[in-house]
Amino acid sequence: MHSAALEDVPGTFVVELTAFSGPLDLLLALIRDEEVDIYDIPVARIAEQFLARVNELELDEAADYLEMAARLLRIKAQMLLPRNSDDETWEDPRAELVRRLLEYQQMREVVDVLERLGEGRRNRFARAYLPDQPVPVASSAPLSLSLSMLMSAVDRVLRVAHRPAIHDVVPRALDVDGAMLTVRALLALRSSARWRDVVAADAEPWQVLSALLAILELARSGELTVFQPGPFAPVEINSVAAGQAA
Amino acid sequence: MSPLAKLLEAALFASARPIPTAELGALSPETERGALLAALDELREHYDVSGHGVELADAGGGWQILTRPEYTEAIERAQLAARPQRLSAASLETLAIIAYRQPIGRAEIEEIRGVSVSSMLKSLAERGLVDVVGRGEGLGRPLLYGTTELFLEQFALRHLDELPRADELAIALRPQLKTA
Amino acid sequence: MSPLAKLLEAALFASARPIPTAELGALSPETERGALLAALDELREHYDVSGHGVELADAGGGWQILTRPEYTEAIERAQLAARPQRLSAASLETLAIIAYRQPIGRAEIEEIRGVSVSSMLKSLAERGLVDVVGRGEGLGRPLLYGTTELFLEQFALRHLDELPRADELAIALRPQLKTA
Repeated sequence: MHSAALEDVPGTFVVELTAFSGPLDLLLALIRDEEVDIYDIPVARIAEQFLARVNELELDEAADYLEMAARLLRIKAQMLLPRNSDDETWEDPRAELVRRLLEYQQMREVVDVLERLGEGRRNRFARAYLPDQPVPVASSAPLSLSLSMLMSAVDRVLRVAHRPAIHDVVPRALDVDGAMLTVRALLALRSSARWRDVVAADAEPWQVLSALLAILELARSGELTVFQPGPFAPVEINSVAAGQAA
Repeated sequence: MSPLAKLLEAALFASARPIPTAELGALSPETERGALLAALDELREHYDVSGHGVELADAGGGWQILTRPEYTEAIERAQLAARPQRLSAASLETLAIIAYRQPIGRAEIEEIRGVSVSSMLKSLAERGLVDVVGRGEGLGRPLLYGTTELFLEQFALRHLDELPRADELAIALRPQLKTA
Repeated sequence: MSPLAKLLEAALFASARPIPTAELGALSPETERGALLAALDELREHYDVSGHGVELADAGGGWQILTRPEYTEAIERAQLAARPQRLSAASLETLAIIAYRQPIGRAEIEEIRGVSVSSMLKSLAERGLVDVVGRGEGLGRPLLYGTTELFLEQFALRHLDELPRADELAIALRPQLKTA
């Protein structure tokens, strides 16, 4: 795709890095543009150009590109080490990179196949309007279940305010009493609230958990009721006193 | 069939709702209304004369292709026999709570979900996914539920502790996993 | 058309997803498989010969009626249906790896693609193209992913083995690199 774009604009060498799907893609493009043998990559030159391209534009996955840049520089250093010409045990430091590039290139070939097949199917519409479809209910029928379905159910149940980047969560002491005070104060003002009102969108996990326990505790002691009007609907938290007054 | 009739067939098939005549006209702006109606007639006649399992209907609000009524019973019967069932979102949520918090009583599940779950518990038990695993302390010694061997089998798990952990779910709350 | 072909047409019209041959057989339990396939052929031929806007396709684990591609543009222009968004090159790469190496874990995909893929896996799973199919051995028992029936359907494949075999690809992996 990008090679065609390059040919269209001779002389200019401005390439959108977002056009690359990753560092291996960029590396392959450089190897192709420079017309070098993939089995005998001039690492010093390619590493230099790789870094230049990465610096040209900001990247979404800069870390992945920088890791590759570091790898290239390491290989370049290894290539510079003096070696005995008849050393049988010497292994080309580029070997692993070449293996990965070939594997990646092979996969790109499959991508072309998928692209063609997918485009053919995309141009055909399936039946969309299905009037009066019967919904059979039979407990004897085989079940269609998957772990990911269960996982999204867990997701829904916990209704977590945010999805944190994967990192270790530092355990924090819960503050259920504090959360109860917050909920009480909120209900004194509004008589009816939603989960989102109680827990900020950027709340820490311990805050989410504290709020959940506080609401359950207040529900048990009869100070409030928790009501979900329908599946997936936001949970309504209602003050009992206000409900009786109304 | 004429090219226009074929285009109409494709459009009626692909549309998510019945299409009024005026909107069908947008398919071929240079075609006059009379020719459009003639092509619709041609499609209807083709379905009727050359013997099809479907028919063209204009049930107010727009044109649509419908399965002929004489086939609906056979279709319903076949679907009943063969379609794998999906659990409703609500059942899955209940199942998820039981999986992560077992052994757990009905009241506790209802506190978390905010709705009554007794009929759902019954159908999950009928399907063999959950079962009564004991009785709790406290008032009335409530029945406690847990997941079954079949549950593990359905999700290709060997043990309960193979259930994805919180960090895999991109969820910060860690489940209280207690294996019996 | 024969009564069986008409029944099959009605059933296929009543479904948005491909229907496996076995499920079509349930429509008429006394019919043998050979006769069923002959009726499907009859239906396909009828669509092709007598000129229809739709055709019979065999992909995604079953049979499905689809509109012919020559009408897609007019239908989209008239805003009666819209084509799904094209997948990005990065998504296709991830799909290609999963299709060939399944069941495969996230780390292995990242090793081949050289980029982090967790959010991409999530969006592919949300689109129903891949799914968790089990857990691997080894540290942390990683989730393993595989492609779904919907993947086959969206890429007009009957089986995964319709994809070119690894040794049929132009770039075969050389077993041993020559050392300089």
